[in-house]
Amino acid sequence: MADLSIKIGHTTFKNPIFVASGTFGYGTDNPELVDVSNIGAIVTKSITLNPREGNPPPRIVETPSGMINSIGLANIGVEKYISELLPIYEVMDTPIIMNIAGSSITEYIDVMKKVEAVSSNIVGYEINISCPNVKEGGMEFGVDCEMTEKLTRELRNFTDRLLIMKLSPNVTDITAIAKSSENGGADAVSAINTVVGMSIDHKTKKSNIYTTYGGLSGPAIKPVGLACVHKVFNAVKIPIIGIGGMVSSHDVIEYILAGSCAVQIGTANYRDPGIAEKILNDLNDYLDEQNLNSITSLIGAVKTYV
Amino acid sequence: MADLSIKIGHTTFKNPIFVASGTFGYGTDNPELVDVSNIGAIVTKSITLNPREGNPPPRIVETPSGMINSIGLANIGVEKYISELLPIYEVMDTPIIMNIAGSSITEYIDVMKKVEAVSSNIVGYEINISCPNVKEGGMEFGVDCEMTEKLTRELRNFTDRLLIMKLSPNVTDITAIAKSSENGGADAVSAINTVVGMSIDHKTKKSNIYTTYGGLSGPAIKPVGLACVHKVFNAVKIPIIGIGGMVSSHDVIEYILAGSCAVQIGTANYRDPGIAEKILNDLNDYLDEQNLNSITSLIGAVKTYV
Amino acid sequence: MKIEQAIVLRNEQIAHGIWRMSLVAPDVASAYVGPGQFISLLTDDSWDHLVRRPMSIAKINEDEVDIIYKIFGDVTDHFTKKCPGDSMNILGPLGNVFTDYNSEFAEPILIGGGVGLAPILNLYDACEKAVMIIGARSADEHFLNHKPDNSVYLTTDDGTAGIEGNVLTALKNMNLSENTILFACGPEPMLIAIQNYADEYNIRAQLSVESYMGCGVGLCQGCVIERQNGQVMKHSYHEKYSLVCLDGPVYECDEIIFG
Amino acid sequence: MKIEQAIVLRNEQIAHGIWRMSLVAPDVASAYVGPGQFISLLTDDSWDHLVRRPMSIAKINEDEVDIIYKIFGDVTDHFTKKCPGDSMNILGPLGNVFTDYNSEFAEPILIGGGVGLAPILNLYDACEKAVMIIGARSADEHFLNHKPDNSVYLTTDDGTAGIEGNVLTALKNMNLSENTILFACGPEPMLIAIQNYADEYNIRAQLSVESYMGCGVGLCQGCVIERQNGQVMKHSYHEKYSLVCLDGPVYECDEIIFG
Ligand SMILES: Cc1cc2nc3c(=O)[nH]c(=O)nc-3n(C[C@H](O)[C@H](O)[C@H](O)COP(=O)(O)OP(=O)(O)OC[C@H]3O[C@@H](n4cnc5c(N)ncnc54)[C@H](O)[C@@H]3O)c2cc1C
Ligand SMILES: Cc1cc2nc3c(=O)[nH]c(=O)nc-3n(C[C@H](O)[C@H](O)[C@H](O)COP(=O)(O)OP(=O)(O)OC[C@H]3O[C@@H](n4cnc5c(N)ncnc54)[C@H](O)[C@@H]3O)c2cc1C
Ligand SMILES: Cc1cc2nc3c(=O)[nH]c(=O)nc-3n(C[C@H](O)[C@H](O)[C@H](O)COP(=O)(O)O)c2cc1C
Ligand SMILES: Cc1cc2nc3c(=O)[nH]c(=O)nc-3n(C[C@H](O)[C@H](O)[C@H](O)COP(=O)(O)O)c2cc1C
Ligand code: FES
Ligand code: FES
Repeated sequence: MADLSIKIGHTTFKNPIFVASGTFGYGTDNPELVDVSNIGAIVTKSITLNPREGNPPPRIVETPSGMINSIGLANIGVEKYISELLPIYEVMDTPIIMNIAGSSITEYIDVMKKVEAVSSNIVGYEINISCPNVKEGGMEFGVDCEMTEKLTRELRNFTDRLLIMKLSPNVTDITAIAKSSENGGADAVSAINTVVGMSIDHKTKKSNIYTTYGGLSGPAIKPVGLACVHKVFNAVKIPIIGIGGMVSSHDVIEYILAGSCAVQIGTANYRDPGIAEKILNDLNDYLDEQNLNSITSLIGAVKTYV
Repeated sequence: MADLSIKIGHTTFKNPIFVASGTFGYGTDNPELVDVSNIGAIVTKSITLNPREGNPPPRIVETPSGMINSIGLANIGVEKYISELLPIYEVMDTPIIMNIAGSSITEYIDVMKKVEAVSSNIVGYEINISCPNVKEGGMEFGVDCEMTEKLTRELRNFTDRLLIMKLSPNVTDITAIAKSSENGGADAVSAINTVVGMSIDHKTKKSNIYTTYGGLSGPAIKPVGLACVHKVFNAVKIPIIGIGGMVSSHDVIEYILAGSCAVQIGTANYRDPGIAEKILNDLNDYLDEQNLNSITSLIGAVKTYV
Repeated sequence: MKIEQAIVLRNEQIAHGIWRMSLVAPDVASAYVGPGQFISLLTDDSWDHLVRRPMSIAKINEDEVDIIYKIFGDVTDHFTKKCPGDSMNILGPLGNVFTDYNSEFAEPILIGGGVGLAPILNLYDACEKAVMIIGARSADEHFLNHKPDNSVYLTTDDGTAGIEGNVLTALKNMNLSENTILFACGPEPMLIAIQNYADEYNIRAQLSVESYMGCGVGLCQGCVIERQNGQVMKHSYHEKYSLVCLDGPVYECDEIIFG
Repeated sequence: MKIEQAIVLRNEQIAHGIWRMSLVAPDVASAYVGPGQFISLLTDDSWDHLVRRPMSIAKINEDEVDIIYKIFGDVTDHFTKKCPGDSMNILGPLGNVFTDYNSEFAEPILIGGGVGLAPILNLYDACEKAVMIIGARSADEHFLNHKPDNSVYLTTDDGTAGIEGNVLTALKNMNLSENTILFACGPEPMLIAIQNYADEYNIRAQLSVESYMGCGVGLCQGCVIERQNGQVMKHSYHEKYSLVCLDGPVYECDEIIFG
C-alpha cells in the first residue's frame, strides 16, 4: 500500500483528501455515513468574529453539473467555536483546519488571536478571502494583491500553525494574488473558491437566489479550478491545495497532476457525505496499480505540449 | 404571433436569436440542417488581418456540461473574407455581423478599414477582445479599461455600422470594461466569451488541449454568463447581447430577463446546427402563451429579492 | 440515515401528472422512524443534476418504501422512465416526524394539497382514527375517492370531484374541538392559509414544509426557514433560521415564518 | 446529412468490451454514400456529455445502420444500456469514403485494428474481392474467425488466435504487387506503421483516421490533422490543416502527418 501522507509547511497529513469549508459543517455531524478519521483533514465552515445568521433563503439552486449557493457565511461565531467545538476536536482523530472569514484585517486577526489564546489541537488556518456572497466575505482582499499580502503578513505574526490563503477564481490574474500570499508568508494557498454565478427561474421570472449572485461549485467548475491550480503552480513555490468540482479519484489525480499537493472535496459531499472516504480508497488502488509509493511524483506532473 | 424584432443602435433585426462567433463558421455551410434565413444574425468566425492556421490539435475536449476549445483563431484572413464571402453575404437573407480579432489597435483598424473600403451588406462588427487561447486574441484589451476605451473609440471613427465589443468573463470586474466600451462609443456589448479552463487525461497524464489552457463553453458556464449580463445591465445603458451556454428557449428567456436584448447560441450548434431555429420557434410559442407582443418587456425584468 | 441502491418494484402514473414509485430499500426502511420523514433521490450516476431530490415517504411496508411524485422538471421526468428492476440511489430516512396524532383525546384532521398528500397518506395509515381532506385542482389529479362516510373528503377547485373549493373550504365546514390537531402538507399558500386559520381559532397545527435542499443532512445550510417565537436553535448556526432537513420538515405552525 | 431519432434494433456484446448496435435510421441510411463514412451519436437529451460521439458505419442494410463500438468511457458505457426500441439521436452520414477498391486490377488489402475494424468490415462487404487482416490484443477481442482460405486473417499480440503478432506481421508475409492498395483503420501507432511501410515499398494506402470532434460538420474547426504535400485546402481555414470530419476521415497516406 502506498504512503499517502503529504507535508504542507511543517505539518504532515495522513492523506491528501480533505473536505472543503462549508461543505462538511464543523466536522462533528454525520457519524453514520462516514468515518471522519479516514479524512486527511476537515476544513471547517468559515468562522467570523460574531455569529452570523446568513442570507435569507433561497440559498441554493442547481445548475448544469453544478450548483449555486449563497449561504452568506452563516456561522456560530468564534466564541462558540472555541467553547463548543475545540473540545470535541481535541478528541477527534482528524486534523482540523479552521477557516476564517472577516471584513477587515482586524477582524481576521481578532478571530485568530482568540483561538491562539486557548489551547487546541487544530493544525492550521485557511483564510477565506474569496467568498462571493456577502459584502463581508473578504473579497476586497481576494482581488487586491497589496491587501492580500498585508493580511497574510499580519496573520503570520500571530500563528506558527499552517497559514493557508484561499484564492478566488473571480480575478483577472490569480497568480498575482497567489504570489502576494507567498510573499506575505503563507505556508500554502488553496484554490479555488466558488465562481460568481446567477440563476433565474424562467417560469416565475424570479432570481433563484436571494442575493441575486451566488457561488458556482461542482463539476461544472472543474476546468476552471484545474487551470487556476496549474497557473498558480507555475507561479509560486509554496504548496497548493486544489479545490473545485472533484467527485472521483480521477478528478483528484487530475488536480494533483495540475500541481496540487492535497485536495478538498466540496459539493460532492452533499450527494454522499462518505464520498471523500471512497475517493481515498480509489486513490489508494490507483497508486497500487501504478506501482507508486506516494503521490509526490505526480504533483504538477501533467504533460503539456507547450 | 409576437413581433420578435429588436433594435440595436439604428439596426433592426428580425429576431433576437443570433449564432455566436466560431460556432457557425462563416455562415455559408450546412444548408441541409438549417434554414439560415430564419436566424436573427450570424456572427462570423473571428477574422484577423492575415490568415491564421490556428493551434495544433488537440483543440477540443468535453468537460462536465461543457467543452474546452483552443482553436487559436484559425481563419482565412480579411482579404479572402472580402473576396470570397462578402459576395455571398450580398445575396443572403441573414444579417451578418463580422467578428474581428487582432493583436494591436492598428490590426483591428486595418481589418475594419479594408472591409469598410469595399461595398458590402454586413450590418456591423463584433470586436473580439476576449479570446483566451492565443496571445494575439485581444485579451490585453479585454482586461484593461483604458485599452478597451481607446480601441472602441478608434474603431468608432471608421464605421457607422453596429460596433459591438465582446467582453471576457475572465476579469475581476466586467462592468468596468463594459463602461469603457460604452464610453468609447460602442453601440452594444456582447457577453460572454469563454471562461479559461484546463482539462487533463488522468490515464495518459497529458493535457487534453495543445495550449494547456482553453476556453470553457456550454451549459456549465450559463450561470457565469447570466451573472455577467445582469451586472453589465445594471452598469451601462447600451444594449447587451447575451452569450453563454444556451441550449433552449428557457435559457434564452433567462438571458433576456437578466438584461439581454438579443442572444447568441454557441456550442449548442455543434450538437444540432439547426438548434437556433428550433429555439426561435419555441420562443415564439412562449410569447404567444404569455400573451406578449414582443420581448421588450422581458429585457432585464428578472425579479430580484434585493 | 443510510445511502442505498434501492430497486424499483413498481412505477406507475396514478393521476394526471402524478406517479407512485415503490422501492425495495431494506436499509432505509429499517431506519424509518415515522410519518413526516422523507428520502432524497438521484436518478442515476450522472452529475448533470447533482443535487438529490427530496420526496416524502408515502408508505412503508416491511422493506418497501413508496413515494408519490409529480412531474415538475427534468429529474422527476427521469423518474418516470424507471422500470421495475432498475435501481435508484436513495438517502434516508431524513427529517423529523408528525407527533401526538394518536395521543389520548386527539382528534386529528389530515390535510394534503397536491403532492403534499404523500406524507399525509403515510400519516393516515398510522393514525388510529382521523379525518382526511385532500385537495387538487380537478378530478383528474385525484386518485382517491370522496368518501365522507369514512371521513375522507376530496376537494377540487373546479368542482369536478368532491367538494368544490379548496381544502380550507372543507375545513371550515367541519366541527373543530379543542382536541383537534391539524396535520397539513401542500403548497405554501395552502400552508399559510392553515397557519392563519389555526392561529385565528387557536387550534394546534403541524405543517410539513418544503425548502430547496442541497444535502438533506445538515451540511450545506441551504434549506433554512425563518423561525418565530424564539425557539431554541437546533442545527442551523444561528437562531434566526431552522434547517428544514434536520429540524423539519414538520413544524408546529407557530414555530416558523413563511418567506 | 441528417439528424434523426434512430431506433435501436439490437445491441449486443460481440467480443470482450466490444459491442454491436443496429439502428433503424431511414433518413441517415438513405443519404449514405459509401464505406468510410461515419455517424455521430448522443445517448440521450442530457447536456452532461454535450459533444456527440463519432462512430464509423460498420454496415448499411436498407434502413438499418450498424456500428461496432468499444467501451471507452462514460458515453460508450451508456450505449451498452440501450435496449431494442430505445431511441438514439444520430447525425450522419458524415465524412468522405474509401475509393478505388473495386477499380480494375486493384488488389485491395483491408486492415483493421481494434474497433478500427468497423469501417473495414463495411468496406469488405462492398469489395468485389479483398484480403482482410484484423488485429487485436488477444482472442477474446475477436468475433470473426481466422480463415486464410477465404483471405481473412486474424492476428493477436499474444498468439491466442490467428497469427501471433500485429497486423504488420501479417502484412509483411503477403505478396504485394503494384496494384495492391491498402485500406486501414485502427489505432494511430498502427496507422503510422502502415504509413511508413507503404512509403518504404511505394504502395498506395488509404487510412481512416480519428480525431477529437466537436461538431462533425465543419463548424468548430476542432478536428484538424496536419497535411503534407501541399494538398489543396478544402474545408479548414488554412492549408496547414485538414478537417477530419469533412475532408476525412479517409486520407491517402501521403496526405497527412500524424501528430
Ligand atoms: C421535504 C420535502 C419533501 C418533498 N416531498 C415531495 C413529494 O412527496 N412528492 C413530490 O412530488 N415532490 C416532493 N417534494 C418536492 C420535490 O423535491 C421537487 O418537486 C423535485 O425536487 C423537483 O425536481 P425536478 O428536477 O423535477 O424539478 P426542477 O426543475 O429541478 O425544479 C422544480 C422545482 O422543484 C423544487 N426543487 C428542485 N430541486 C429541489 C431540491 N433539491 N430540494 C427541494 N426542492 C427542489 C424547486 O422548487 C424547483 O423550483 C418535496 C420537497 C421537500 C423539500
Ligand atoms: C471518425 C471516427 C470514427 C470512429 N469510429 C469508431 C468506431 O467505429 N467504434 C468505436 O468504438 N470508436 C470509434 N471512434 C472513437 C469513438 O468516437 C470514441 O471511442 C468515443 O467517442 C469514446 O467516448 P466515451 O465517452 O466512451 O469516452 P471518453 O471518456 O469521452 O473518451 C475516451 C477517448 O475517446 C475519444 N473521444 C471522446 N470523444 C470524442 C469525440 N467527440 N470525437 C472523437 N473522439 C472522441 C478521445 O480519444 C478520448 O480520449 C471513432 C472516432 C472517430 C473520430
Ligand atoms: C454551500 C456552500 C458553502 C460554502 N461555504 C464556504 C465557506 O464558508 N467558506 C469557504 O471558504 N468556502 C465555502 N464554500 C466553497 C467551498 O469550500 C469550495 O471552495 C467550492 O465549493 C468549490 O469546490 P467544489 O466544487 O468541490 O464544491 C462553500 C461552498 C458551498 C457549495
Ligand atoms: C470552438 C469555439 C470557437 C470559438 N471561436 C470564437 C471566435 O473565433 N471568436 C469569438 O469571438 N468567440 C469565439 N468563441 C466563443 C463563442 O462565440 C461564445 O462566446 C462562447 O462559446 C460562449 O457561448 P456558448 O456557451 O453558447 O458556446 C468560440 C467558441 C467555441 C466553442
Ligand atoms: S439541505 Fe443541506 S443543510 Fe439542509
Ligand atoms: S468536428 Fe467540428 S469542424 Fe470537424
